Amino acid sequence: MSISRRSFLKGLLASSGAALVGPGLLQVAHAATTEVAGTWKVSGSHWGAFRARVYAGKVQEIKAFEVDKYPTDMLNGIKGIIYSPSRIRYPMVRYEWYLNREKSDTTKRGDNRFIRVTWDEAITLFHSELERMQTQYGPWAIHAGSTGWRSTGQVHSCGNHMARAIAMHGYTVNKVGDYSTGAGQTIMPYVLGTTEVYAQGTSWPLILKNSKTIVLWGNDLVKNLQVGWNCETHESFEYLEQLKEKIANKEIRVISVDPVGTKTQDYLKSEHRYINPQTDVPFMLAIAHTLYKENLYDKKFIETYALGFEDFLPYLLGETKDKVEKTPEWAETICGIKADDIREFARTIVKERTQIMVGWSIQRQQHGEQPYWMAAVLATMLGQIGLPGGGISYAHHYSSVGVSSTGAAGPGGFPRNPDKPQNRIHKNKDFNGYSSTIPVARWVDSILEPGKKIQANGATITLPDIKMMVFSGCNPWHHHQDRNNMKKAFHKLETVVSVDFTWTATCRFSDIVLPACTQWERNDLDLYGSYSARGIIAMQKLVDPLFQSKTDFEIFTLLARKLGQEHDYTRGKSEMQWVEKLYNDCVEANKAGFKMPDFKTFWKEGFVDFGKGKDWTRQAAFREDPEINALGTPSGFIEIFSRKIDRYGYKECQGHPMWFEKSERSHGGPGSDKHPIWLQSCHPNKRLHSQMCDSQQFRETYTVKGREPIYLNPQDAKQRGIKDGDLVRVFNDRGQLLAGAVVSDNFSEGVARIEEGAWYAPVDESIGSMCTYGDPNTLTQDIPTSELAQATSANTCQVQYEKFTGKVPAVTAFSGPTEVG
Amino acid sequence: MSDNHNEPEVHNKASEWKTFLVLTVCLFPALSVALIGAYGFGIWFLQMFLMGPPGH
Amino acid sequence: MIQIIKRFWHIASKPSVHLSFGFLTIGGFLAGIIFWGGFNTALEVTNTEKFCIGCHEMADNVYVELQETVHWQNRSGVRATCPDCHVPHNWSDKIARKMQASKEVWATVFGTVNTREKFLAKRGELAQHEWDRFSANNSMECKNCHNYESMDFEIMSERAQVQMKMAAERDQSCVDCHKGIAHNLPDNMNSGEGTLSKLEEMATSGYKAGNSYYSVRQLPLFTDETMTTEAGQLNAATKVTVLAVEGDAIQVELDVWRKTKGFGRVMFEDFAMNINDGYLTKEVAQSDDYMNKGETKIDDLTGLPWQKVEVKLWARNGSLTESRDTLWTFAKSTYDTSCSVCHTQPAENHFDTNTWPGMFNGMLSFVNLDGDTQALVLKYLQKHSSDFSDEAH
Amino acid sequence: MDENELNEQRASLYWWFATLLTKELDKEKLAHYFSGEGVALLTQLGTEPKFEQAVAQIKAALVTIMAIKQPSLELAADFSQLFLTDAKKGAPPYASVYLSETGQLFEKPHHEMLDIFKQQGLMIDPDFKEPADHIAIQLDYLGNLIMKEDENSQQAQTDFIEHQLLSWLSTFVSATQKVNNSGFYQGICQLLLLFVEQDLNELNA
Repeated sequence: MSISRRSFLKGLLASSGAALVGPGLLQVAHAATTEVAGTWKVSGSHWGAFRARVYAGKVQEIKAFEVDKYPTDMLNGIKGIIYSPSRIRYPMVRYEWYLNREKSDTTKRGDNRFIRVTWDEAITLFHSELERMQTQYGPWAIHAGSTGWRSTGQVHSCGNHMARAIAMHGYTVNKVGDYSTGAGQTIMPYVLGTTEVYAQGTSWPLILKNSKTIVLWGNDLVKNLQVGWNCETHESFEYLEQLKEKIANKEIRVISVDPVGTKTQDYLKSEHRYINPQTDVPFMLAIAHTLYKENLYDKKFIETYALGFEDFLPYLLGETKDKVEKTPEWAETICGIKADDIREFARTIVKERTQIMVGWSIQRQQHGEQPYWMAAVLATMLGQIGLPGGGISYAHHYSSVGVSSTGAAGPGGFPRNPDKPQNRIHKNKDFNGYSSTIPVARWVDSILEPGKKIQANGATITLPDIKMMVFSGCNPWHHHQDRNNMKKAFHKLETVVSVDFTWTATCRFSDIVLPACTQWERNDLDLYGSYSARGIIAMQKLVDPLFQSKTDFEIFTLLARKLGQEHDYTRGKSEMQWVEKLYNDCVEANKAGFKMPDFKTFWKEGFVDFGKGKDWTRQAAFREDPEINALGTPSGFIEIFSRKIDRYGYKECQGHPMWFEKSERSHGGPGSDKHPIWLQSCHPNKRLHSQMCDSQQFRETYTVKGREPIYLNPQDAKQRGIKDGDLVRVFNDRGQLLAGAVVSDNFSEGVARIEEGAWYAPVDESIGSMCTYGDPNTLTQDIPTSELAQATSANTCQVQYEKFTGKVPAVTAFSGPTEVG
Repeated sequence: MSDNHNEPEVHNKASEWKTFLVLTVCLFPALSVALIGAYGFGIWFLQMFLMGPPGH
Repeated sequence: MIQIIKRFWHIASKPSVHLSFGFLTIGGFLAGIIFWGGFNTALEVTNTEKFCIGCHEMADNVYVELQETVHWQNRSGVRATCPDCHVPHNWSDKIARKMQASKEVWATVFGTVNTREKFLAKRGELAQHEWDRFSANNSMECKNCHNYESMDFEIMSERAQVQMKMAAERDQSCVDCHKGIAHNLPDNMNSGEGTLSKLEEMATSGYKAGNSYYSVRQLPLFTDETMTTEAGQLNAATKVTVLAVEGDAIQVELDVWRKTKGFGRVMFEDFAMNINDGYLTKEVAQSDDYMNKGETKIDDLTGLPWQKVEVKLWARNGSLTESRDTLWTFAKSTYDTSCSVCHTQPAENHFDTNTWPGMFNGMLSFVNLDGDTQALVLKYLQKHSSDFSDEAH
Repeated sequence: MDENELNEQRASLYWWFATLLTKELDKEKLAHYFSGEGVALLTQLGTEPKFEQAVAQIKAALVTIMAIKQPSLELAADFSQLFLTDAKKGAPPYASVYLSETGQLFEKPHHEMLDIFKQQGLMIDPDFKEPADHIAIQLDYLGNLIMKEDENSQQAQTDFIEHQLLSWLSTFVSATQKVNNSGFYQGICQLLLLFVEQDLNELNA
């Protein structure tokens, strides 16, 4: 044996080694430093601020930041993000595109092969495509304005970096609005004078002290307050705990108006007022009808603070074109709540101090403007707007809204706009007759139907002919609706560039993919307590950028270098100098009110805490003096009837709130015969949108057979022979997906939930192929709420489901660009 | 002990009086003022270099 | 000499032979009391205004300036003396301050600020020391007499109410806003720090009757040239015509519109455009003494009646500029920087004039702008909104 | 052929595999496998009956690739598809992915390799920004171990192959087999597995 081996090896690589064997990968080490247990560092995330122990160049352990008394278990998913095998490790270019550029076979996009390139080559390609677009077409051909939930940290805010660098090159198409609150933020300025959806709300202590009833309208506080826009410290939960106690002591009633039993309701042990999906407006109209007929509403308040009630009344009383009086009996047939219960509900909320807290889900549906408007009308009729513990809010479930503000200034951000716009390389501002800004959710329409004119918020928009899209820290293949429609659109795009740290579906459908590092591989700083401005936290780099990833700052500095404007981009400052600058600016801004230590001390300590703020009541100033403290509406008053909207002449959003039938609706509504189940795609309980779905170990704590859970009603499931834990095929005419059944009494008949943010994982790139993991946007429809907001209507979605019996395909999400065999 | 008390020079009552007066009227007051002054300077320098202007 | 000290030490270090233990203790104790009394008396003497103005640097500069202010003479007859504001009351800090005065002694001896010119040149630095101290102790010396808890906001002017309530909420340091309340401000500083002074720098002077100007910031309005009764507030970047200049006071005319629902207190730049030009007190708004009423029209978009008025009121001589261009430049850069931290700021002409207030208010919780800047930026956005822009959008 | 020469040969082969699995072959390097030393090496390897099939697969893949316009790019795409992507569909070349419960990178195998390097006073080339449990690093290290003039080296080699390499190599190699492309790297990986197995047998003999 040993002889044959000798003879076999003989002469094998004797002289040829040099040609076939490359240089070694190991070197003699310098004197090694001896770490004992590692060091603790401070950082944070949307899921919570934390301290992390780093040892041997690796994040070993994560524990909640001490200010956070109510940390979420999502902190357990952090390591799974950093060390995910789904990390983008190198700059990659789609092979087909690399060979053929804009003439590449785009139908292969999303299921194609990539090759690794150097950073230099990747940036050169990126730049040359921007250049080609500006010269061959014009600014209208590039859409580089789609941004979403970045990672936390003010210096590296990914959208700012992308916007700044690309604006230094030329003009591009931009967006207005966002996917979460598109309808709400458009309608509310007409009604209450601000966007409302991101506004600070009445402080919780005042609510706890004064409210007798709290109505949670499609609002799951406990679920949604787990995540925050900045490094979250969960201050609201202290008050939810107190609220729970008050409910137990029968001091406060909390009623959830919701088609499903919420996490909040389970936690608070509060009441549930079931309502058929998408029928909030009929219920509200019937409440208004009761208040009017029983003469319970606050006439004085309406007279002093509101306009247009008399223009709305005829509709309520059935004296307009539709000739339908909005009685509780009328509403009962639609919303599924008994007429007497509606009356009782109306009497309850008008009797004592009532705080209405509206969630965002009800405006993420067709005609989503209407329930928001009508809720404001109800609050006006109750007459408690501006009183502590009364009135209406649209954001108490978001970040730290309702936690009183300290008034401290937070750190600013890396500048989004170029310092010297006059040095822009391409000065061409000619959009060729197209609009330069489009409603956020209409970009797919733009690609598919360029030149089409649509109405939006009083303007006419001409959809631009987009040829190239650039995304950074943005995953539209999660947040946009109707995947198969998106695939069609992507067939038309010439070039797609994505900057991200993980292989999202968006990256897999891109041509140039640039690896950013995660937020824990860079130095930064952030606010904690987005609305309370509780303090400033250092985000100390835990480990160096893994593989060939770079910080957003570095990546777009490289692009700026290509433009010959590196210095203008960075202002000659390094990452750490920017952190210091933002901190020092913040010290300056807070000079009057708050003493802050110098930067060195701050960085060492890891945070500055501003303490607690003073309680505050929303709209109290307006109530006190509506003339000086006028609302931002056209009239300065609450507009029950908006002449301005009325003047637009829109069909689906008229002069006052109205009930419109939906294109699809359960419980006897349109399309429910074929697809009887309403699919709710709300914000996830164990993620931030699609962020953290790639954290495998944590994901496995909630998946069913490796799939995203679909929450089903026991009756519905039984009827279809489905048991808890079964694989379910969910489908409609737009698409199909596989999900894992979780049968729960919280879900009523005809109602199912798949949380949005589940990663898209089609069997293959073909149109219509099944999503193997369970992304609900495979099924949702890509239609606007109305001509007013042109916002997403994700929650107007009917489906059917069945037990899955075929050969089970493997989950294709969470992987890089590979062919599905 | 008393054996060792062989001071040739007697300090008489007057010299004790003198010493007493020098101590109480001149030296100690001067020392106190100097000490308080030094304390004051100390605080001031601390304020200049370490603590910043006096807070609450 | 050495002999004397030796001898002294010899006596002092030995037990007393002639003086009793009781005498020494009581004698030392009494001497201590007398010393301490004397020390404090001396300290108090240095803590009097008389002592402070013993040096002509104080007497001829800050002291005479104080005499012009309300801290010298007022209707309630309470006055503040130098040490009330400038000497810390805490013992350690007070002693430290006294020692610090060695600098002042030095200055007197060497004549560092012995002329008015020298003093003025150094005023900025000297003032800054005091401001730092006030900002560190949160204006404790002011609050010894004026404290937020005891303020009756109701009897303040409306403008003051807004500002004071905001300050009270944060227990803000008084001197943040009230610099120059007892002495003149340094020359290079008009009225404060930060944006306010930036705005003030844009103001011109030497207004001529009959010409039109724009306010650089929010300004109080008064009923007459004595400027004792507040009549309302002028908003930033508001056009006024100067009618008369009377020393420190100027009479201005505003050509504005108002809604007639309520008291008609808010003034707008144009019919049916919610571009705020300021507001009037209830009394002034309801009175015919200060305005000529013009035509009344119904705004179709809200159904509210609007009335054209020419308002004639008085303001302090200052804080006006000839053109809005510099104000707009400042507002634009503020908007571009502050409002792009979270997202790309919408183009100015993306919304119309009456939509901007709502959109702008919605963003305000995320930016750090003071009241004057907020008002200015909003007006800038409104004046560059789709109603005024030719560019198709 | 003395022991030294033999070890040189073994080490060179491990380094050869390491080179192939470190990064994509550029045009020039690939040319060696169309005509030249690479061909000779493969032919030689093919004479060993155990390796015959794997070598045949490699050669077949080379023929397929040669017919394509840009063979080195095509092979680079194959490389990416296999190694630069993720556990679900490709075959990431890291022991941690196959051996750790979490399926994450930088897990225990990575730390074990770091410990070994620490003991030996070695470090990874800072330009090669990969975890220590990357297959190429392991092979590179093994080559060094073989060349080390140390009487315990033989035992160390056996231990290393058994504990660090073979613990995951076959799982890794079968993961490569799931991927459908030219098959060049699948053949190389198969060949590597067979070679390591045989080498271990020899060491134990």
